[in-house]
Amino acid sequence: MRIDHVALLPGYAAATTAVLVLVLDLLFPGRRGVVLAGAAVGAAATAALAFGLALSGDEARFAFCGSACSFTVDGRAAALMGVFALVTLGVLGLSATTRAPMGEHCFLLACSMTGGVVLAGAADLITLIVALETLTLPLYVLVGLRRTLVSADAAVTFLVVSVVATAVSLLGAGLLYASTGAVHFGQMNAAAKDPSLRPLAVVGCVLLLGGLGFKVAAVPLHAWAPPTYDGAPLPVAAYLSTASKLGGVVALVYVSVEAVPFEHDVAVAALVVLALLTMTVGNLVALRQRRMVRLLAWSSIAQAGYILAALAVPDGGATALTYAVFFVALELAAFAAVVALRTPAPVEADARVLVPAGGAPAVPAAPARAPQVIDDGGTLADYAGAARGAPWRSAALVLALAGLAGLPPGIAGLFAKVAVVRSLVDSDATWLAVIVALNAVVGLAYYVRAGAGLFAPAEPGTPVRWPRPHWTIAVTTALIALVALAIGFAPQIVFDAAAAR
Amino acid sequence: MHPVIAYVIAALLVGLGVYGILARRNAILVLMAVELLLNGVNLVLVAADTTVKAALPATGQAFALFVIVLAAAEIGVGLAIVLQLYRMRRSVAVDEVPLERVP
Amino acid sequence: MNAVLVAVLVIPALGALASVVIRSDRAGRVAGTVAAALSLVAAALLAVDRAPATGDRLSPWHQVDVAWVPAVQLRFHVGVDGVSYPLVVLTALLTLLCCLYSLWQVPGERNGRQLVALLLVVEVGIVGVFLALDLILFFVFFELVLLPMYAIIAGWGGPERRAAARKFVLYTLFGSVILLVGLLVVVTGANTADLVTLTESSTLGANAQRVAFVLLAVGFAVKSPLWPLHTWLPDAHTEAPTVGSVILAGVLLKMGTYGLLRIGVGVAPDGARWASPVLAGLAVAAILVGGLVCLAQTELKRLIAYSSVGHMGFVLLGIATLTTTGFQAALIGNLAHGVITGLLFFLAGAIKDRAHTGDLGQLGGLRETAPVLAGLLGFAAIASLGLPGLAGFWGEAFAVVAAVQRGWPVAAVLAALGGALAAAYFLRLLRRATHGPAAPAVVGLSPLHRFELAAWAPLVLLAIALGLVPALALTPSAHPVRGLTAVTHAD
Amino acid sequence: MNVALAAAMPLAPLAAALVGFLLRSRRSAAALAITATSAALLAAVILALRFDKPVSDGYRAADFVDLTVEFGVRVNGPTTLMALAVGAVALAVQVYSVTYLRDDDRYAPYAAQVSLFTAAMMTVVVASDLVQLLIGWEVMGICSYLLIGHDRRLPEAPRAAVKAFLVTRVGDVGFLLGIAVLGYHAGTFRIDDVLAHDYTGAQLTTACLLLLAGVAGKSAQFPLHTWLPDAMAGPTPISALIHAATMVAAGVYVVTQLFPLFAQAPAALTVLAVMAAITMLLGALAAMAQADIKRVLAWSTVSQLGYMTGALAVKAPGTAMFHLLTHAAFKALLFLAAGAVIHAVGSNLISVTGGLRRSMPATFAATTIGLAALAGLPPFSGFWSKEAILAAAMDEGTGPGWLVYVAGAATVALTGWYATSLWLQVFLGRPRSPAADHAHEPGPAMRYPVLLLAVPAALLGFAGLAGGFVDRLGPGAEEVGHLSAALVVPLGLALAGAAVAWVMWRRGRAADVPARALLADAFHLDAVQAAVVSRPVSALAGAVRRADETAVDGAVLGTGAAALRSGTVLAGAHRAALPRAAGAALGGALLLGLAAILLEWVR
Repeated sequence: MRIDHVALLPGYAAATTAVLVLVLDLLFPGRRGVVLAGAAVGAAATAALAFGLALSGDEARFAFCGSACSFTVDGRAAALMGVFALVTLGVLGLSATTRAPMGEHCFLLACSMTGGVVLAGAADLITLIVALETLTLPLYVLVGLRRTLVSADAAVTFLVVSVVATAVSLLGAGLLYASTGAVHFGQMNAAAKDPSLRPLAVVGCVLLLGGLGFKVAAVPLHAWAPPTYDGAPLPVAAYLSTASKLGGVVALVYVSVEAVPFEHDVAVAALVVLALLTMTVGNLVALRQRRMVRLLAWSSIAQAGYILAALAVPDGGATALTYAVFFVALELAAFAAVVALRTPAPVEADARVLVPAGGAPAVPAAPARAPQVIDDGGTLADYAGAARGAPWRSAALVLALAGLAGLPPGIAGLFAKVAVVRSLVDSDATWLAVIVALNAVVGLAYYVRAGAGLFAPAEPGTPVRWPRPHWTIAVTTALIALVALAIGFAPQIVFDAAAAR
Repeated sequence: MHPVIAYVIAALLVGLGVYGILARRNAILVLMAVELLLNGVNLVLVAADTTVKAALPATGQAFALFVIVLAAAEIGVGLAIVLQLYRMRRSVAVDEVPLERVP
Repeated sequence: MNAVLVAVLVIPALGALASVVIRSDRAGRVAGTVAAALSLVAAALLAVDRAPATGDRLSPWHQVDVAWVPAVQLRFHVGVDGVSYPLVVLTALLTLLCCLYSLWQVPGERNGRQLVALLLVVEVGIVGVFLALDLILFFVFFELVLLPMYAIIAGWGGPERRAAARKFVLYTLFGSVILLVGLLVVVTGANTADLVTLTESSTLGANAQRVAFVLLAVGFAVKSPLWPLHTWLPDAHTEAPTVGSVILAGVLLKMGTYGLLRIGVGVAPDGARWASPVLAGLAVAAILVGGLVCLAQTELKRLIAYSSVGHMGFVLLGIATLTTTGFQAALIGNLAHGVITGLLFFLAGAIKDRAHTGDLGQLGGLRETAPVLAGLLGFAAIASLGLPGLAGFWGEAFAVVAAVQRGWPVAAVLAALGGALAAAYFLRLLRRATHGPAAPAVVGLSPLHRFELAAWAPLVLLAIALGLVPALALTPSAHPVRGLTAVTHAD
Repeated sequence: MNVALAAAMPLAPLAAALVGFLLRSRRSAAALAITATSAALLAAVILALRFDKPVSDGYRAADFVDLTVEFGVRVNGPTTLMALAVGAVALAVQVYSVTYLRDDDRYAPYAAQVSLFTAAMMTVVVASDLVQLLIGWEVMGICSYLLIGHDRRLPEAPRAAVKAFLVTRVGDVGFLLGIAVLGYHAGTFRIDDVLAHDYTGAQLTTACLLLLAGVAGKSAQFPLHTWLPDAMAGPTPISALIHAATMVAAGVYVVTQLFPLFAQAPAALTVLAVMAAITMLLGALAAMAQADIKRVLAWSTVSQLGYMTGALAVKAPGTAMFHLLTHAAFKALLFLAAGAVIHAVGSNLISVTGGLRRSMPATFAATTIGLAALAGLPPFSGFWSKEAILAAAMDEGTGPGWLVYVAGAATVALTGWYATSLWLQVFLGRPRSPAADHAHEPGPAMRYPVLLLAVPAALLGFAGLAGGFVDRLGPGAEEVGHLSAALVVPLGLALAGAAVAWVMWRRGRAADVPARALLADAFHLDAVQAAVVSRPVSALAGAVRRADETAVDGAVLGTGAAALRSGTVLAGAHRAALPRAAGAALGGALLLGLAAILLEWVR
């Protein structure tokens, strides 16, 4: 049993973060700031280690090796670990004003991050599934941490659909093992020689992919996403739609590209069906959404469709991961902006200028937004006047929405779309490329609606200047937006990382 | 004992699980149905060790152990959340949980 | 010189940034206008010390070529040649004029510096499209225009602006995603995105060329717009603010025709030859439909918008003939339409702002109450109906000549009749709007402001200059055009 | 030097026009316009005196790679004469207008437009390239549009203006296509090269017929003549300048310049002959029944243009040129004199005039000369040119020749009738209205141009006796100045017509012509035109607009609506309870598995 502990460093760091948070919460009861800071430091350290590993040299590192290794850290895996850690860091930054108990919140996030970090290095089915569960399990609790009916409903929805999906994918994994006798990616496609067992293997593969489709909210395993996102606290929703989804994509890529390429024709059929359903249904339903978070949820479903489409073509794995990373950055930016726009200031009695019926700014008056209603996404109408009241936060949101729609100034999104369409055209799936393209048009319809909502005139009675967000939230939002903008101008980094083996 | 028996039983368990998930309205029972399904999976894994020429010996059993742990964790968290739901709703019927609130 | 090439793109971008960052509205507008002026100077400078022609098909005067995203074969490769130069200058000029106009007036007194900033961003996009020598880069700039233009319409437009802007952005995005697929068919097929390489030696198979050209043509046809993909245009024009309409009609539409000529014909010549009859048929249909609809049109800006459909039909007919005459006619037609229709929309805006209606039934007798405005409108209309001696003539007459040359007599006759239709509806417009007794709507109009005259004078002069000295536009493009037809007739 | 002079003729008025559009004060506008026009005339005179041999020069103005367009000048005999006529009439009109538009606040743009028109006409005269010629050709059209629409007091003016431009523009469609055919086959638009290039018969016939469409439009030949009478809504000097002397003659002039092409296209000449015959008769008949002085003159112009095209049809372009010049002189004279009359009695109607001979002697004398020339009575100019045309037609002898001759002869009689009738009704007898009673001569600026024009109107015919002049007219001028016995026929007819008119006038029934209504409305050809062209087109336009808005745009909007509707349906499917989500997940995954098995078995 060979173990390269350097390869495991990020994993150790993540786990340590969880423990550290637990300890800090014990030592400094009620000191939200300390706990948060500890968690952030841990996540940052994890990210640093991961990227250090990614840059440290281009030969892969292995751990838990018998005849084959269960844990492989190549450039791509290390980079993905870093991304998981960074996303967690960002979500932590957005959690400053969450109403959930801070200790539990941070601890669970750290656990989930650990799952993500390990997932990135997984090289056999067991590790993969265990890591994925470690990523998901804490989220049930995170969704339900607030004592409200909405979040309880959300948690139960998430839980039930999730356990069902897990069961399905475990069944698939079991069948795969029963037909191939191997769980290590390398060995599985070597082992699959017995033609009589092939149907079994195919079914196993398809069931496994279907089960994993739940994580990326692929239709028809998607229905949990909108209510869960909408019921969860905003930072958790952000985490769900980014880290959790990225985890699903990673798992899908590993399984469909690394583990069972020998099933590719069938896997392709399954994935193409999933992709078409997912992007079309996601976009069409998103057209009718009135609540910001639900709109983002449905749009993220549609985006998953594009990723699945990329997965459906040979060597589309790198493209899928690239798209996923761009998507994660933009989606996180969008949620950050929503958090920054929706979270109330720690109520300072600042002179709120109200918009009277006339429309022009007028005398100070009482705060119009009651804090208790405020920490969900709200309806699109609630954002009217944001462009005047909070120009920078609105700019960030517009940037993110434009990117998700695949248009400048969110060039990252543009390149993501180009990459997907390109790999489709490249493998003569031009018809699929055209469908993806047309879906992008439908997508723009609601992104534009959401964006234009910010510029609508504020209805009388709302503050002209919006309350300032907590400083950590402001800083985090700015940083995330900058990153989302920056990778648009240097996308090659992402392309290289996704292709690095 | 012939492995086919094990596979048949596994199939039955899975079928039971699927039925339970689709038919049950009580959250607890749904979770239990999932447990049945998972046990079916475990049976498959263990039986596979005897039928298939494994690359590593007894991988299936190891896998089964992990699955058991996962199941336990899921049930633990799951029950907690169902309890939370009960606190809020005074009921654990899943079909009272809406996917979208119509204002 | 290459620094200037980059400056043409960077200056407006900085200007946009400045006019957003600066707090005072007035100062912001001024900063933006200054940037626009500087970029015009830079654009004009591009004509000096040209590099000697290297290739015989596409040989830029100046070029900058830097790797950007190898993964999608995207290089930051920009360059200017005789085909793109006039359009670049026209873009810079119209943007400057629109900024000047916005110094004086912003619709509904909404925030003016943001409008100026958006205009400058649009300029960056359009100029980028004209300069791009890399297909993916071309697409990036092509998309860059979309949202700012949406914002201009939706933010500063008329009563129905939201719906119109929505229609504009969705319809044109539909066009550009199809375009994207087409571009990628080319890129993956030829395994390069470099326009120079592709034009000089196209390695695309005949079949790939056909697929690519169809996709590209659809994409560009939406932007141009080519009948029957034109219906976003009237709404957008009617609702857009004056400066928006000017930019939209003046240069934004040209991205479509330019792209079709530079990329569609350039990289898929066989496909172009294969599809040209259909293209010509649609172009003639556009000319006739545009003319007839205008003849039955009762709203000033809608009428001008539909006239654009007809004029772009002439341009596309010229391209479809695949003859040097046709290409030259298309290029000068592009410029002429930009100048004249820009002027027409300025005037229409001035009239609507004053009379508060664009309904031809309520206007009338304008020359009694506002002789100068009426005179300018008459001039613009006469120029637009293709009167020989003014800019519009060359493009339209020689599109007809090119059709005769290509051996399409029917198309030539129908197009020429379309020219007669243009005369019919423009004279109808003048008769309704300017002749007869003064209607109540046009009584007591405020006099013309010097900023207005300053914004219009260059266009008037250009319309006359291009008409009397067409060599201004035709001489630079003669060499590349000869190359392009060499491509289409190579076999 | 000659090239420079020729270039100056269009450029001077052009400059004046461009500047003039910016001027406000009428004094400076008038000064500018008159100076520029005089300069053009002066250049024309010097050129006519210096002219020795044809010259042609130009520069490449537009490069369409395999086709090029040049701007330049091309001077030959007819050019010099035409330039003289245009310059003289234009100057006369400019001077005359200063007084005629004394109380018009939009005189400045008017003067500029007349200058622009002069420049355009001069361009047509000296153009060395077909496209350049087309430019002048159409700019004249737009000027005519602007000037006809000038008078804001006349409700019908705008309509007449639009009609004038559109009808000619329709003709120009053919003209443009003809030029395109010629230029495409010759590879250039230079007139000299085009004339040198040898085309196939089919090409020539096509091109010439297409060109004829343009000629018919400009020169008001049947069936495109309908705009000319309405064009009388313009101020009288404009009618004199554009609709009598110059623009309408441009078509004839262009054919004389391109005649070598037409000579090889007999089919085109036959068509031209038919057009000419119909036009001259139609014009004369319509002229007989008009109650409005200017409309009489307008219809007589149509008929006289028929003579010119007739001369072209019988291969006598020189003769056509001769009649063009004489007609320019006496028709300009007649219009300006008519303007004086209208100015005096304040109305266009013949019925309110009468007995003006005493009150307006100078105008009376001038008009007498003009009408005599129109009627073709010796020794006045019209007599010689018309005589030459009929002789040429007779010599031609073929079918077209005889057609032209017969129609021409008949028209001579009719012309004699209406010219005499007009003369008698306006100037003789006793005043038929108080206005006519107190009529008086106009001011000098209006009187002198009339008297000056009377000189060529009277004497230009004798120029036909001078060999040098005849050579200037270009080929096909053999008949000019040679009188033969055959002249008694037309002369007799003219006198007969005059006699009939005199008799009817003495009986006080000068006005009632047989079938008056039909003739006055020129056989209802306007109504026909409206029914055949205008109304169908506007109906089609309405239909197309509706189709475009409902069908084409409807499809677009429909797509959007459909997307929204399906979105609503799908969203409704998600408005359910948790079990549906779980069921969908499980069911979906298991279905995929099932499908996979089936796929496997299929293979």
